[in-house]
Amino acid sequence: MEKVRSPKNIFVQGPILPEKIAQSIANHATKTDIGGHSIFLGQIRADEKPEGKVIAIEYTCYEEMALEKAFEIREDVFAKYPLTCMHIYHSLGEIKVGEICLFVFTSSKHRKAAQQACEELVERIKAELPIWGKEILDSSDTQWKVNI
Amino acid sequence: MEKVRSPKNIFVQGPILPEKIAQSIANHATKTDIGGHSIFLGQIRADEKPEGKVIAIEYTCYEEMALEKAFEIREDVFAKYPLTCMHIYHSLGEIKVGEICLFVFTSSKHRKAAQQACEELVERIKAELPIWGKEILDSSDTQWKVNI
Amino acid sequence: MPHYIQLKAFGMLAEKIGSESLELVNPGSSEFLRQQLLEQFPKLKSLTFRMALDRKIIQADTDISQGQEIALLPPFSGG
Amino acid sequence: MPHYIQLKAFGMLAEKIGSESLELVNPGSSEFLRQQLLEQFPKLKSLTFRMALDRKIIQADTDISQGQEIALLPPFSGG
Repeated sequence: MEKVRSPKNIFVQGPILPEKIAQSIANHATKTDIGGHSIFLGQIRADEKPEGKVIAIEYTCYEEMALEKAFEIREDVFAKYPLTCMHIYHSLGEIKVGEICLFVFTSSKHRKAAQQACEELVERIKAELPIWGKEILDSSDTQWKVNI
Repeated sequence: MEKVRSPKNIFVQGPILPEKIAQSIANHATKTDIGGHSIFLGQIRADEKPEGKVIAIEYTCYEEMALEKAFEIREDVFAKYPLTCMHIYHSLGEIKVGEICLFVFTSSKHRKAAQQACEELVERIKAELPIWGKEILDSSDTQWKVNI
Repeated sequence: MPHYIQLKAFGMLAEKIGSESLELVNPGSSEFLRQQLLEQFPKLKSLTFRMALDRKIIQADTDISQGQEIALLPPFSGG
Repeated sequence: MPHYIQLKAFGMLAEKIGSESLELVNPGSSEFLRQQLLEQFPKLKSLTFRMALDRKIIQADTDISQGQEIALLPPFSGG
């Protein structure tokens, strides 16, 4: 019988902590058909803008739509690559420079599937999920982030 | 003045622990020009062979040559991609099924460089480093691993 | 019969409109809605945004029925 | 003048030879060395291996000088 998947929450309030990533990795030690894991982490960068230096990004989202879309992306990527596991976490709220705001984690028997799926997930998350980042500058100014 | 890099030890006795990976990620929080991290982890798989099921792999290496070669690969990849950081760790000794034996970690301002560099490093590590894995089977048989 | 619809606004659009939700008489279609919004909030004219109907992005002019969920989406910037 | 060279052997090759290091009279070049090894250890005939001289893989027949580090390398299987 095929496993039926349902939408999962991908949102985390605040930064994604290294300990959470370690726990997530450790959870896969019992899955002995995995040969490779690919992980992408997005980290807040202290970009220099004419109006000041970025010190944090505040993330908001259209939650219902984002979760529906994330589920659609998950299903597409599971259908396309022979993956054992896939995990997506995105932060909401204020995330400071140097902190992690995105954690994408794929696992497969052979490394290529995990690597390609991870890259594709990151691209699609950035392009298709209704999430917005407001950059908070050291001048107390704010400006809306634009993905390039 | 350009930073001069010298060969680093890439070998770890025993498995690479999730806590070590978390620590390595946490160490990058102060590098505020990083926007993306790409991580690859190799995990020991319980492959079924005609002679029995893999329960561990014992890794040995030609250490002096491996470190020289790893240094050459590092320099090549640093020259090719705009990376902020690069870390490579490979296990030696007996690594059990479900444990991690390879940890490749790249960081860059924009995600593409980290992702491409990470993939290239994994390919080159597997193809060019003089490391050998002996599969230990549940039948007590052993056989030498072949990278495909 | 005229009826009211609920609009959600996000990110920069919520800031420009001054609210994350808005109630207005259903103009009947997404294009009429866009025109009405630009008249009511001239600041939106300089902004790029898309609309979602029941959490799906609208690609062309689409009728809006009573009870549907409408959202104004500035360019995404997650990740 | 004949002199001895030290050979390192790894992985499956060390197993077949029964040792991780070997001392033998320098046959003068990597091809002569290969021939001598296959005669001395017929089990090696069925195996694929490369040689490294001073930690660099040898691509073609190469002279071996006194004091050089020679290694027998079965196919790599790290990662």
